[in-house]
Amino acid sequence: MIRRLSFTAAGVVVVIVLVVAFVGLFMLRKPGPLEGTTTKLHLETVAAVGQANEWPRPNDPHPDWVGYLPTTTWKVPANSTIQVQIDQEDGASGLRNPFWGKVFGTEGGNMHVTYFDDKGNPQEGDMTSIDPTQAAHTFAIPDLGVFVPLLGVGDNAPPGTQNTITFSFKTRGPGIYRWQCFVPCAAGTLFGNGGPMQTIGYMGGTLIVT
Amino acid sequence: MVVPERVSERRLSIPNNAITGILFAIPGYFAGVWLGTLFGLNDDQNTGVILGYIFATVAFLAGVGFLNYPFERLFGWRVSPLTDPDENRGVGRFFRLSLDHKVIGLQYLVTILIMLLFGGIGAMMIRTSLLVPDSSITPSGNYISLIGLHSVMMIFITSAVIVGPFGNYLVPLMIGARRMAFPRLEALSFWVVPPAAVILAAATFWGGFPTGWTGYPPLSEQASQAMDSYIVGFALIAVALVTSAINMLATIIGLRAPGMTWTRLPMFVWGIFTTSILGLLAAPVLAAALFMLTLDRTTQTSFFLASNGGSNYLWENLFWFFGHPEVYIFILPAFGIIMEIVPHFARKPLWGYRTGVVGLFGVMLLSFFVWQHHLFVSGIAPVLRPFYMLSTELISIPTGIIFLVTLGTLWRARVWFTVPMLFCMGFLFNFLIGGVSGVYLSDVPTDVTLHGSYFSMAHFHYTIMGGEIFALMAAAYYWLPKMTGKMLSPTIGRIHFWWMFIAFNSTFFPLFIVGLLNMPRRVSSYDPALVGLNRWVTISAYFLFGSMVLFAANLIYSWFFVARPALANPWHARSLEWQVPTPVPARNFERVPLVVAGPYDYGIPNARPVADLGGVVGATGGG
Amino acid sequence: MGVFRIEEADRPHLLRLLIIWVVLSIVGILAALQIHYPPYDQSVQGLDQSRTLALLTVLATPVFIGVVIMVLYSAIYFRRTTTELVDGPPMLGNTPVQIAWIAISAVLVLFLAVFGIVTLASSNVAQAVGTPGRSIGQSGGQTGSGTIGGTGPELQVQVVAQQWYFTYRYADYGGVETTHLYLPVDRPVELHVTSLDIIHSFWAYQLGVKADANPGVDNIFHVTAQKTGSFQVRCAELCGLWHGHMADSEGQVVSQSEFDTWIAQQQKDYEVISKAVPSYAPFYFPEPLLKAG
Amino acid sequence: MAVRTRAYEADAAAVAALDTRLVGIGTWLALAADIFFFAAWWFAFFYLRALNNNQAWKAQGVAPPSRGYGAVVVVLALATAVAYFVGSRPAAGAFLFRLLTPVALVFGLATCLFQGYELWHLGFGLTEGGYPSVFAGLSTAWVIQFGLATAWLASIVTQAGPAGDTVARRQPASFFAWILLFLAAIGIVNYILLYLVA
Repeated sequence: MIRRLSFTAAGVVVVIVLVVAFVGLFMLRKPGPLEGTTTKLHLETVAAVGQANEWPRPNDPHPDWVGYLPTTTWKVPANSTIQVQIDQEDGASGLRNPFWGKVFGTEGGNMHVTYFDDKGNPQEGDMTSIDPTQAAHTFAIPDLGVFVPLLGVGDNAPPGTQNTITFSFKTRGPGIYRWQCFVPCAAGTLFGNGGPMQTIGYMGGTLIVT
Repeated sequence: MVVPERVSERRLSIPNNAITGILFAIPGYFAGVWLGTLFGLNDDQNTGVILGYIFATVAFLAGVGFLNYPFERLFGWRVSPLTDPDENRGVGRFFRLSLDHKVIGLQYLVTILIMLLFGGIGAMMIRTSLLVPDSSITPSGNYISLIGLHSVMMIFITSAVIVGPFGNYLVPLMIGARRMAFPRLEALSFWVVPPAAVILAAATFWGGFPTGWTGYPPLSEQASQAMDSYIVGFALIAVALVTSAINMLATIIGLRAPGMTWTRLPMFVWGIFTTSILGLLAAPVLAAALFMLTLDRTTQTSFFLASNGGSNYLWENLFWFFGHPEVYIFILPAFGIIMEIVPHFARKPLWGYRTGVVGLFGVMLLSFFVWQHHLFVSGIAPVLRPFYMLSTELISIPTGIIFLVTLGTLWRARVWFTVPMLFCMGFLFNFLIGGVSGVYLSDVPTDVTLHGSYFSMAHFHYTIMGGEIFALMAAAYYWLPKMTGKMLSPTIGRIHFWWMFIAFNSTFFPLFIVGLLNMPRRVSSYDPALVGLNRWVTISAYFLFGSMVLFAANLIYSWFFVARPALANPWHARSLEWQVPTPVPARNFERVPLVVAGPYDYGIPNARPVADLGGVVGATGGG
Repeated sequence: MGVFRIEEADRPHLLRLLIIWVVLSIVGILAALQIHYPPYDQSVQGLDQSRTLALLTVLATPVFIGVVIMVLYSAIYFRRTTTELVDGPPMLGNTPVQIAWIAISAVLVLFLAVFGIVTLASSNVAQAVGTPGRSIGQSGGQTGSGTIGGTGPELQVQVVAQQWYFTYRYADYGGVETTHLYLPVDRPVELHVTSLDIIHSFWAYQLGVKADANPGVDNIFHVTAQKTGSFQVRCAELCGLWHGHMADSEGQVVSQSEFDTWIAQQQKDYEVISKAVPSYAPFYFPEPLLKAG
Repeated sequence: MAVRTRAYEADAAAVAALDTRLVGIGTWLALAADIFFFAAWWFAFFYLRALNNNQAWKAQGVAPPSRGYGAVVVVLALATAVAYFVGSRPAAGAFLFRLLTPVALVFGLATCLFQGYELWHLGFGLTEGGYPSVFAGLSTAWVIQFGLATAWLASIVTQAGPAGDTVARRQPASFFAWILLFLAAIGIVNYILLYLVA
């Protein structure tokens, strides 16, 4: 009797452990945050996270998805100014709501962009808005009122080049803030807004303010 | 009649068990995926995945043995006999294709309990994540995947949790039949459920789907391949609903024993009867809607895309035309169980039998005319809202009849407080709260505030968990002794009831308040002001899960360690299923019984026994 | 009582139940009246909803208490006290009681339905009287007809839902688009809720507004704010990854003069981008919405 | 055969009558379920047609496929049903039954082939609006069911030998005619909607 009882109990425990492990791993699966606490963010947007110039993600389950690199979960200090540099490699795909072509919520209400114009000449300057059809992605933290459109690499730009966008914004108190991209940029998915747009770690993530 | 000798004695020799089913299913999946990629559609391999699931299911069914009969027919060979219970002895019969309704009922029971474990663990994960008001425990994307998996798994379970185990096992016994009308359909209605559950679980490998159980497009069209699990899994449940409904209805209409008139039919059978009508007519609409969604996702049609001439309202209409009868598919058998069990323990005739049946039919009929109350704020056809408000509120009249019949039966009774009776009382309390809160949701002005909030979530958990699952527990403690031949420990049962009843109310009642205080459903982050209530609910939910573990422990304890054999009629009940020996013989009744009295004639002087089991000359009872 | 013949055995039970029921119902109704029902009184519509909630609770309390005490009473007084099994009296039903029960529930239900319909139809809560997308098929595309707008007595505000944010366009102010919703107090507002991609639901909790945002549909909802202050906006329909975060607590009900100042500032701030935004239309079918590939 | 013998221990006539009765009930129930399935499609047809969202019920250049093809499909489906119906009546003799069921089978196969051919050559893309969606979906849903019915018809033919199941259970088999007639009737309604009303 005791032996049967212990066998049954052991079996039940093993099954429960396996089930909890499976579902728990599924529930907790998330990309790790950038190391340490930082006030400078250096990010890169790429058309395929598996073949990025810097920070490639070779073991990624979706190597051909568009995404932000190296990660989309960042830890930043509270009530401080965060400087962001985004290396933007993608071409333009256009905004669903042209309204997001305007820069909101950054320090000074603008961003600094180095890019290539229609003729392929390098240009540099401050911008408060871009042509909505020329947006490749956006960098938006709605809870902080930050919306920054990222200018797509023009058709005539030299191959392998990237636009560099720099801006800074202020954090508020501690908390977890989402950020996302407002461009339906995942080609091949119905509506463009599925896939990487709907998965944390690609075109959206969290900003952990501590 | 002499059965003519067949020309050919050849048989299709696919072994009929679950192992070969699985062995067939795996190559079936890859064959489907391969075929799907041949089409070369620009659809993220959705065609391949959907075809893979369908092929895997068909191959599984072939491996279980379902294709033997059609292929033997097609080749002109001798067809397999409809029933051969003598071959179905031993534990192995539960892993084989069995045409015995008793085996199918037990297969259903164990499958559903395992699924319930997974659905319950999903609920615990959701509640754990809601311990904090932001998404720090579970990322937002994983949270909505959990919502989807928990909700669809629970919908699968609750569509079948009473009709499957108890309906299949008990309906023939209760009406005096020796088999079901269509044993193959009956077996099919069971054997599509495990593939549906596995296919649904496969959604985790694609990251889970984001839509919850409603699957509203266009969101479900931008979702990943995980959405294909939803489509195929739900379609299989629709198949289960329709096949089970055809079988049940034909059995109840055609196989009643002599003397089992419509007015002597047990209430549980009436519950199954009405719920089967709902399943029969509502599930095909779901199948059509799922087919449209499949076409949209694979061949790029636009049923639900506004920009291409479709409309998401089309899905909302079709889905809820199925979806609202679906929730009554859950609850009608539960009504049946309550009205069945209460007279036996009140030791009184059912008070107002005909009224009770009318109540069941009233709920059934009205439930087809209320679906737009899910769409009061959707902007669809606002001029129709008064009609749907009225029809929804009218449903409370037949539902009230169920309460009246039950209360009337309890009036001046000699209530024997067994565990099933406790659960019936718990049902009455919980379902009353569920029903009253439903009135709040049916009234358009208040629905504007309550729609899509935790209030409605608490409402349907009160009706489904507090209603159907409590009825399920009553049924389990009442009928499992007959089905398994072992009594369940009444002491653990009593502890189980009180634990579950308190934990349930402590879990879900605060959610009404949470909903009134501005918390929408399915959110991973919420107003930090509500964190106290949410933590209370989460801790109660752990206790609720603990009560279900206690139930499982009671099953294991009573079946394997004490193994007290059940008497043939431990409750001294009158109805027909208790008049057969325990364990139930392979052919149920030695001879087809002659029913001579109603099942609830307690206290009536000189009442006759319910049936003459000596048999009727010339009656077949399904051969 | 004529048809309601009360048997001798029933009398003490009925009397006791009646007393318990009346006492508990009075207590319950008094308690129910103490509750402040959401969504409170920031708007006329919200106040109507609060009142309806209160009415429903007051009506539900005696029903709930009645059934619960019946169940508990049966459990206490009608339980078997002997060890051996005894059958109860063979009561098969009582037609007058059944008819009375059905009649009472029918009266209650019909009263509720009529009350709901009257509340719905009264000018105060004329939610979403517009048909869904009343211009469907007439003005597709981003150009739009621009006929909605103008200077009626009602302020027209379009709520544009997108994954995962609400923006607002003020039709009467050149179609300027903003990130927060400001409403003037005591002025009727006509909300036109639409979506750019999938189904969302615009829920302004304190205002008592909830309206689904469907692509290609103009869902109209009327609201009149009657108290200044902030309100919360949330999405109430599952819309994907950031559904739980699609919230904004910076909605404001302000006085007309403050509103005028605010909207002028918005027009100035968004002057550049307003040129790129399509002209005001009841709904939009933006190009990227078309299926890729 | 022990089981079967015991099964038929009871009055043979009663067993046969019960068998017929159950198959009859099952047939009618299945048809009731199926009518709701097709009603959902008809609802989709009228709803999307009335809505004409984004003026895309029928995009530019989309016209119903050739009416002739549709008519051929419907006529063949009707011929299948009628042939089987006539052959399976209890009044019809075994000879007529064995003659007409293969004929019905040929008609049925032709129906499926024609419908498949038409779906392959629609003349419009599936992405081009609501009408192409409903046309493709409804026709496919119908032909899948008709194809399954044809497969069952084939099994009736193969079982029509002297000792086959069809002959042993001739009366239940006659109920199958109602399923074919039902599907043919659905085909006619679909034809009216998809080609004439459009």
